[in-house]
Amino acid sequence: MNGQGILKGMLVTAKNFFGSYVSRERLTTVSYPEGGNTIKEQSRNIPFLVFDGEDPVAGMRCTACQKCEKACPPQCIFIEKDKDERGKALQRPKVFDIDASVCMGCQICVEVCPFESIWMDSNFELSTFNRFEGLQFNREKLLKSNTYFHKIHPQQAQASDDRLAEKERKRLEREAARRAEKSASEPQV
Amino acid sequence: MQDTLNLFVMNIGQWLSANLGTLNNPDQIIVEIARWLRTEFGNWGVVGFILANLMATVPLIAVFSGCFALTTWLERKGLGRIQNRYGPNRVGPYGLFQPMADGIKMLLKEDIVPERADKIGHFLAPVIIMIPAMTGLVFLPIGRNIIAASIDSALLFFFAIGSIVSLSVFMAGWASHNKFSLVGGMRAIAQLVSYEMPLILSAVVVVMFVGSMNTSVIVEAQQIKSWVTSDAPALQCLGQVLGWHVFQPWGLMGFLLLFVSALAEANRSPFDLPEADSEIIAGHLTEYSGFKYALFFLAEYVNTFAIIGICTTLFLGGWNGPNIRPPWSDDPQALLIPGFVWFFLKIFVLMGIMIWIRGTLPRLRIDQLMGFAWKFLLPLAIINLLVAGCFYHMEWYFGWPFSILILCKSYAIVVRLNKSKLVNSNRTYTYA
Amino acid sequence: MKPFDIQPLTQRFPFVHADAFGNALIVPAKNLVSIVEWIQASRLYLCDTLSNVTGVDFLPKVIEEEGKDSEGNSVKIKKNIPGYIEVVYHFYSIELKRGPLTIKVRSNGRDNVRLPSLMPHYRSAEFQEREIFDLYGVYFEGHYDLRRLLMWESFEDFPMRKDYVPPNDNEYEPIASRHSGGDA
Amino acid sequence: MNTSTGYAPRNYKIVKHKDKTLLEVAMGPHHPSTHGVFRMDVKLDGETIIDLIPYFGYLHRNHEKLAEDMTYFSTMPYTDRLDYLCSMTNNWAYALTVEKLANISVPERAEYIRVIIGELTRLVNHMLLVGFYINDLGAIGTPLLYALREREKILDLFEWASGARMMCNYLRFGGIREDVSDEWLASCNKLVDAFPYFLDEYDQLLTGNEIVISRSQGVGVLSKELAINAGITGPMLRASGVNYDLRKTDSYSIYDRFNFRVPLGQFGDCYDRFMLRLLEMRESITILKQALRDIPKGEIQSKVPPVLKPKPGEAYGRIESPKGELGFYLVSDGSVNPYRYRVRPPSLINLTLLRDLCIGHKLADTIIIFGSIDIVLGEVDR
Amino acid sequence: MIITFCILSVFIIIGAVSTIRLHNIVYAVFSLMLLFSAIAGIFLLLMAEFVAVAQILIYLGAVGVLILFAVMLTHSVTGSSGKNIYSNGWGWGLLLSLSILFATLLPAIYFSDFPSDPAVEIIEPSVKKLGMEMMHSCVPAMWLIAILLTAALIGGIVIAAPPQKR
Repeated sequence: MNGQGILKGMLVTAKNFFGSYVSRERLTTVSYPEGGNTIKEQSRNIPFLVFDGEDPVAGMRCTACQKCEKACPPQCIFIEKDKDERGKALQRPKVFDIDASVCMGCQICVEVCPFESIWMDSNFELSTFNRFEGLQFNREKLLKSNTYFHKIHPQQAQASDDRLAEKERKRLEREAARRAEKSASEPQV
Repeated sequence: MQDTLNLFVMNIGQWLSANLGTLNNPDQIIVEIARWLRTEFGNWGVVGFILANLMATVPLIAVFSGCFALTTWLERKGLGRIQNRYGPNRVGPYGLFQPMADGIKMLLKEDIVPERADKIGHFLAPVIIMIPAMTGLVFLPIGRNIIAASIDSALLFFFAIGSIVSLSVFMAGWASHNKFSLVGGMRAIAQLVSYEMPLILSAVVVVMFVGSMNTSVIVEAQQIKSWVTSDAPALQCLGQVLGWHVFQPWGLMGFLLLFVSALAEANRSPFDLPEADSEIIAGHLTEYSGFKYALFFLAEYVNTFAIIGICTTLFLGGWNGPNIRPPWSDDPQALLIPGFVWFFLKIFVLMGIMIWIRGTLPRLRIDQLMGFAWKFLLPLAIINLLVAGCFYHMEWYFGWPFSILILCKSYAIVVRLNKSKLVNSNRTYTYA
Repeated sequence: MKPFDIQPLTQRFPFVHADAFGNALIVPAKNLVSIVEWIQASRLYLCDTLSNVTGVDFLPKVIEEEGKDSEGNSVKIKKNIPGYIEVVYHFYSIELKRGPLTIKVRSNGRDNVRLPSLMPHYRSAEFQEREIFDLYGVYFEGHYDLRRLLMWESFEDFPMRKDYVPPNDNEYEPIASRHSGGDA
Repeated sequence: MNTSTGYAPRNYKIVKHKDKTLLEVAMGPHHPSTHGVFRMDVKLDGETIIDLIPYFGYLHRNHEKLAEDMTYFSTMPYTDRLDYLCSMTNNWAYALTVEKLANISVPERAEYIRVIIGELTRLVNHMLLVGFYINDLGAIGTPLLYALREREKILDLFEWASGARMMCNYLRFGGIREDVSDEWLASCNKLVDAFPYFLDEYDQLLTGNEIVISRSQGVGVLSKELAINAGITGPMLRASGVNYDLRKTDSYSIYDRFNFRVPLGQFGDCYDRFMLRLLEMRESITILKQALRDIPKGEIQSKVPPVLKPKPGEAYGRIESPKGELGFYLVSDGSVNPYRYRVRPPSLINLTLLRDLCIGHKLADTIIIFGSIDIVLGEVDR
Repeated sequence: MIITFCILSVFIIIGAVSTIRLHNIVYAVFSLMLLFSAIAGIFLLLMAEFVAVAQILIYLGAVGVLILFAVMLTHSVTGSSGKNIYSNGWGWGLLLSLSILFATLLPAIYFSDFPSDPAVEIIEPSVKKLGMEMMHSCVPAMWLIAILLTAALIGGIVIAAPPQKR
């Protein structure tokens, strides 16, 4: 026990003690309420539904295809199709529940969704007072506007808008092609 | 009763006017007031007797409990900064009210006593641990003739009281009927009993040199009398400092030995086996909660203060500090800066070193702890005793090289003896 | 890692034959220990680590097969294969840095299955065999300390078997479950 | 039914308790240094250990039964929860096995990003081990918090790449979910350059420290033969001097393109295992530097059908996870769900010898030996 | 002065009686400790600090702690021992002991003559005188005791040490 090792160790702690006053590199603690915010662009927590335009229900992108419900590992999504007054199924979910106490934020529903309608929110202050009603996110709580989506995930939102525009353009082309082909067959009759 | 009171007040007025005129030695103000009060209490009979005793002890307890609160804050802030994080900064400015918050929390916590615990033993342990902690403070010379009890076998009394700590720690361990606290209690006895030997032996060196066990005499002896009474302020300053025992070769070795065994006596970091929280949860304190735990905590810190106080009085010249005589006074003994400032400064510097050690070093194993005490500290303490003896009788030009040579050689020998054969510390790592 | 070639082994022990997927060897239970001792000792294999022991449960099933019946025209013959529990061993050789040698042992029948234990030869089998005993119910003879590894002692059933029905002890939830069947 | 029959193997220590009354202590699930929920029933004579029986199963949630009811793709986020300190290497092992089962190819850039992420996870894991190991030794928190400070920087990189700090769920069969931006690679470069300074500071603080040396040298010595026989893998095996690193022997993925060295220990005691982790961190940095230098551009995931239906067969894939050889054994019967999904947990198998290493040592040594084995209960109990 | 003396002597009596009478051995040892500390208190009252310190150091610190550990470490301690301490003839025993006490004490007080004035006027620091005395007049006795103690220490270690395998 000739003591050099211990003294060298003490020097290191002393360096850290004075270093924490000086270099930003050493003191990395961020005091939560008033300090900075370390949320990154990709960070994800609980999913939310995107809608275009103003009216949440009308502009909803989700068509209740229930792909995400099947693929979700802990089975925490529950969807019921919407029926209009004559009982015909509508392309819109009447009930879209996510049980936030079960959801582990694994983002599989986002990858499976063909209509770019469900994305991950990075807001992590989700504490509520009761475990059952508070953490059952129903459709109204989940719906958030596209502008909000652009605010929290700019790149992802931009990419999904481009893909949607691309799909819209292709659909119009097919529409035009079918109309042109129908108009071509019309005159022969 | 009414007339004694206004008589008392009138006396104060008359005394103040008398003394304020000639403040020839500033640091003696407290002593003057105390002496005057004692004469005043003298003629109050039994009540006066009790008040005089209380006047000697109550400020002692108040001051050192205040130091305890300050040290808990200092420790958490210091450890925090060592670990690159903020210490407590929520309660009050810079977290200064944190000790108060801890105290209130401890008071409000429920005091759980295990059902099959030995009720009386469980209750008595914190009480008994308070006795040695508090009585240890009585012999510390805080300032020039500011001392609670200046009896001539003070040092011996201090070490005698110190041995009761192991009794109460084991009682706590055994009474709380919990396997981990039993193991903690056993470790505590082994450690406290075996570290008393080096503690006493390293203190005996100073007694041998000074010739008396009275702590205030020891502190007086650490001034170079000729320099202090001379006129040049520089000499006065140095006289108060260079006289400390720590600047002697045997003094330095004695101080290091005393400090290391003080670490062990107070269960501080490399030797905190009795409450090793990674092995036996909290050792003898596992079953204590609420204010009993706070009492143990307070007793441990006050015990640390007592032992550090003894370290400063023996080797760092208790209240001696770089100090000059105030120009306007004629009394050769007067000091500009009061003695207790230096005393508390030294205590907090030593406490800072202890916190620094606590932030760095891991814990020793129980058999290494024993080996360290009996095979490392004890031989060094005995050799230090011999060297100091020879040093006393030699001239300084012959004594210094002799003692430095012997001490370093013995340190190297003891280190080589202790290096266990099994362990070779320089390991070669082949790369495949 | 270069895989082992099975040739010398199949010559040495003729009763060993490859399984359906081709890279594993099916070994009858009674002479598993002799094969393992040979593998450990022989210069060709030197398998000094048993890296993985797995239990797989096969339910009895009925399969149709093309077969000639008495009149010679092909008709589907119903053949039911009795269920069995298979223990798969993966041996590796650190000495020769050679790839996995997969050995499978199949039990006959699925209740109170008894198979020889490899713990005396490989210490790594100790916990893995205890886990198979715990989850599949395979009793390994010769295992020094065979008790349940993961479930608590008073648990009777073997959870990993295909026909295990988990007890319905989910805790109370005020909201009726919307998933079919489950009530939590 | 406790049925201990048969004879104990030659290297199994059978302990005869003399008639002395022994102190039986349950270092139970609620113990500050069992790294999770794990119980050791210890028989003490004074301070020395006479017998030690480990109990598992407190965190058992039958992960393998769950996987049999879900599709191959849905199990991926659950593999994060196996060894929750290094989630990406679990994903990698699972993805590797499924790619072997359904022979899916992986593009270049994805392989490079996988290696980078794998080595970053190795850094995180080894730092945490060293931190917790010294914390068990008794230095209250200081080395641990230095390690956590560096780990924060790496976890920020993970969050930037995958979206979550610990439960990343970032790898897919045939590649990676999202591409990594160039700023990410630049900040990764900056971190890798700054890392050796932290390691030097750690060395200066710990390796020479007399108390660490005297407490961990000669404690829990593991011989080479016993380690190989007990299936010990990873840094614990290499600490006993056995040259067996899957990145070198299996050279799975693209590890054959990087030249790095594998440190080997000499005595196989706690100090060697602790030093091994520090030296392996330095090797991981060399790999990271090479990978970051020549990472190509290109697509990050090969074409994979959305619902994977591999043809009937079986596959055993394994990687060198920071704790040892992490293997997945998948049997598929052609349907969407795997027929049998088995995880070979390095932590559980490394614990086989805990009893043999601890007998005869002091109570404080069991904590050190247990800490040096580096286990995570999520993987042990599955 | 007198009050403290009375309090201490009451403590001594309580300590002595409870040491014998208490069923629970551990509490008996605690009361023994109380007895020793009370005796140290009385020494302090007599201004004999060194003897008081020696009393605390030796009895309270070493002997008391030793007995306590011995009692606590042997597993035979089950709280109360349960045996009945009263043999039926305790009355006669008490009478006999009291009579012997007075038979010896009274003549001793009657014949010896107490000096009227207090023995020593000023009390100068006794430690220095004790030290001188020990070092000059009874040096051989001190050497003898020192050797005896070290022999006892080494003997204790040899007995307690675990059997070393040669």
